[in-house]
Amino acid sequence: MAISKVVNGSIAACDGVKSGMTLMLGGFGLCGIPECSIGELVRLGIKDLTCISNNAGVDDFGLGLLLQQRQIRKMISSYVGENDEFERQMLSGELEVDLIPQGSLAERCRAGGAGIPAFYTPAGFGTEVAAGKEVREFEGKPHILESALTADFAFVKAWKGDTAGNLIYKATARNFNPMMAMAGRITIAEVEELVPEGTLNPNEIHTPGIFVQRIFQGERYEKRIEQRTVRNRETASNA
Amino acid sequence: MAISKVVNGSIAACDGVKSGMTLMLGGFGLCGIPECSIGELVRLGIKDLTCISNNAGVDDFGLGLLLQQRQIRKMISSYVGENDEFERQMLSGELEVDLIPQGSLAERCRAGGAGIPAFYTPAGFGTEVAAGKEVREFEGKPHILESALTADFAFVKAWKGDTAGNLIYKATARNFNPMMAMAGRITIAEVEELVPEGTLNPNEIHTPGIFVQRIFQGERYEKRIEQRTVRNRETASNA
Amino acid sequence: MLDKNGIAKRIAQEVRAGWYVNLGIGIPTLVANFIPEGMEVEFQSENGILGMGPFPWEGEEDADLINAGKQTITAMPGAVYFDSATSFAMIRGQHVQLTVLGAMEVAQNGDIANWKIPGKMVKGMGGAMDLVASAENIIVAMMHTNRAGESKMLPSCSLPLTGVGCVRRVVTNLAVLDIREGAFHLVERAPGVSVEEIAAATAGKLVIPDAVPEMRIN
Amino acid sequence: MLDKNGIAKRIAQEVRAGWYVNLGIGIPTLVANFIPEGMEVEFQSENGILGMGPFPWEGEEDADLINAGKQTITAMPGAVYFDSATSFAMIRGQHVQLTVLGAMEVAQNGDIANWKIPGKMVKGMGGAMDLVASAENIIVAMMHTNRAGESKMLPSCSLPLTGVGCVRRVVTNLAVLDIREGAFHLVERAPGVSVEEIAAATAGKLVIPDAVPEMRIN
Repeated sequence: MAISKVVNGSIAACDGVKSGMTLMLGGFGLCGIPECSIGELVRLGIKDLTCISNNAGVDDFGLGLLLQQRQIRKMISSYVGENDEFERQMLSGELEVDLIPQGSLAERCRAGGAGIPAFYTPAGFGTEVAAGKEVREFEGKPHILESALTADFAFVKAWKGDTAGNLIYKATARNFNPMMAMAGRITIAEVEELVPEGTLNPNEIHTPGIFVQRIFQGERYEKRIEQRTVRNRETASNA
Repeated sequence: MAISKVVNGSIAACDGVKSGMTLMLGGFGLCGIPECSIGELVRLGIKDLTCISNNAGVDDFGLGLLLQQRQIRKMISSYVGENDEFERQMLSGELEVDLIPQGSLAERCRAGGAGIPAFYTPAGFGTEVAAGKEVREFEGKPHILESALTADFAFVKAWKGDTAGNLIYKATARNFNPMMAMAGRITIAEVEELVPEGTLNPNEIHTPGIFVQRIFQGERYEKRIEQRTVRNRETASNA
Repeated sequence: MLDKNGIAKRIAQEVRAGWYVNLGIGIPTLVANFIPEGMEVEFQSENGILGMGPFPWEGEEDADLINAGKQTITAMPGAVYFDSATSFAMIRGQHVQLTVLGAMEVAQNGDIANWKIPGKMVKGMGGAMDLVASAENIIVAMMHTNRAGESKMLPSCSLPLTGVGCVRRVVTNLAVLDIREGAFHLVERAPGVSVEEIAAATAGKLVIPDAVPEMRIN
Repeated sequence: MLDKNGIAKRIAQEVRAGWYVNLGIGIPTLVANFIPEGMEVEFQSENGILGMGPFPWEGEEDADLINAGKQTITAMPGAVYFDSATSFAMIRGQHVQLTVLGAMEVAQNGDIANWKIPGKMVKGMGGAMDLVASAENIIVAMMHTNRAGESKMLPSCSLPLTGVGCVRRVVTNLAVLDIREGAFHLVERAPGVSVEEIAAATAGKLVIPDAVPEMRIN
């Protein structure tokens, strides 16, 4: 029997999150982002945050909401397009940006959670990403040394979760969430459906509850779609 | 649509496996080992194998069968007890043994499959495992550099698999199988139940088919239990 | 001369049955439309899916199912979802047989620049640096020249690099070119395009064999 | 003096609600039997389960469900299975709050030796080196002396090390001792055991406070 990690909504979940902290936020684009926690971070009005997230949301959704309130001092991401306010703050120097290859970002989060302080990767060798980093050849191929990332708080979003913090993600909403869950000193999971411990099949759990310190069932998920691309049944020539 | 990876049984699966090769074999103890493939390796009679496997089986089951035929030149494992023939060959110098901490073994296999040539770990610092390895401090704590492991062929055992090579393991029979599936240049999966592509839930697959080159449904699984520990209903004082 | 679909059609001819293929945003995405019926190919999108299918029917979009371009997609039978660390394990570990991506510049030594223009807003490299640093088989899909008419096939890249010495083949609106031994080697001409036109549009060192067949695009 | 169950009972008193605990083979395994009814503790077994339960009822053994000692086990409600890389990510990443393991020797600087005796068959370290190198909170459970009556609490280990400077607390048949500042600090005496007996059985530097309470074992 695991202790219950359930907290009463996003306000209780974000207890202790303070200005100046480093936060990880799961999601790719707007897919699988911790909507409810982001809403609470906006309400808290904390500032000078370092946010580790693959993307920075759009102007009026996701991390864009924190950017609008100028709560973020530094972003650590792989791709930050689709966000005018981001661009303005970055060009004006208000916002510091550390761009990292997507695979290195994912692996650095996993390393942070897995007690691996650093690893070698070929990604970014010979580019400005390699500036100041150790280069070493393995089997004749140059690699650069990348270090682990951790965070004071990690915010992840799952499809289903149980009271012990075990999580199951849906489809490509999984993305960065499992690694960030590992890398948070305190990891807060919001889920669409919270179920009792013992309900989930132990073979099917993506994030073991040991990585999760607080869990709550989110409300009113918008799950906004960034690029709605469809086939039209009438005009489809081949299906 | 993925191409079918299905081969007609263990004989076809082991096509190309030759003396002198490096093989990975999934399983922990006798749990989750590729029984049918091991049977075929015995039948093939190939020699001078380097076997990467967490354990070495018992005298008359698992890798012990290959040891009895003196087919293994070198074992790379974390724990090799419970095997008299192993002990005899090791003490006589016939068998070379490289003992690796279990977590480092798992991570080195994953690294091999993930294109990470090396990583730092605290495990083994200050012990003979660290001999000849680079030591580096991260945040004041010493770590040693460990390199990736790969294999000519990896043999894994899953519970269910589909024709595209997607695999689902059962309970703790998962163990080393997913990482070894990643690290084999050719990975051969044997499964208890082979199902058509599209049958498995894409959220529940543990090993994506991209890591598997050949798959077959095994026959007559013995699934021997190494340590049968039970509670007796009659004598149980508390339940 | 080829249009974007023509480039995609030509690249589709490079794909073999059983391959796992990663297609970048733009022209590369179109390649999926020209894989021959019945050829068993699986598309990887690096945000976490193997077995990516076409766009959903109107009304069937799922916010939890997108590709690396953040577009709503579908999953084919036999698809599988995974996290981003596993996704890039596939890429870095060379389990993906073909990567097709766009570029701003390609150099005769195989360098590629496709993520940053100094002085302009930098959006980030996404997964491009991981892809080019790892893939054994990289095809660049792009126009031979930029909008100002300047060659994108250069002696060396002027823009910040995405990867070094990694591009093996380039398919443009004008030609198919292989990169080896520090030069572009002309392999095929686009329909109706002369060797002279290709030479004029290629700033880097170009090796022209005696015979340069025209592409077969149906 | 305590027997093996007594040592396990005393260690069980160290466990707090909400902890994830890894128990090694031997005496440590017995600790699970003495966790107070209703206390929410999850047991990790490093081959790939969180939420390990007791042995199965006779006839209900599952070859696919074993612990790190290769014994058939059961899974508690809320259990989860994972691969060995993830399992050691939990351990190395310090997500496990308590590790209990046995030892052949413990030194006054916290070194531990528990995997190899020169000249004897070496079976391997299994997960022990990962566990001791990573855990913040390591308790060693062992007899105070070996079968020859020699102390296992030493100035320095004579056997090949499993880990350096990592042991914080030792619970033996004679005493509870903490390790800090290069010495064993006597914390509690086992029932009926005198400070003199403990001192006689401890070869390493032993710091004895003015008052050494007797353990409360019920």
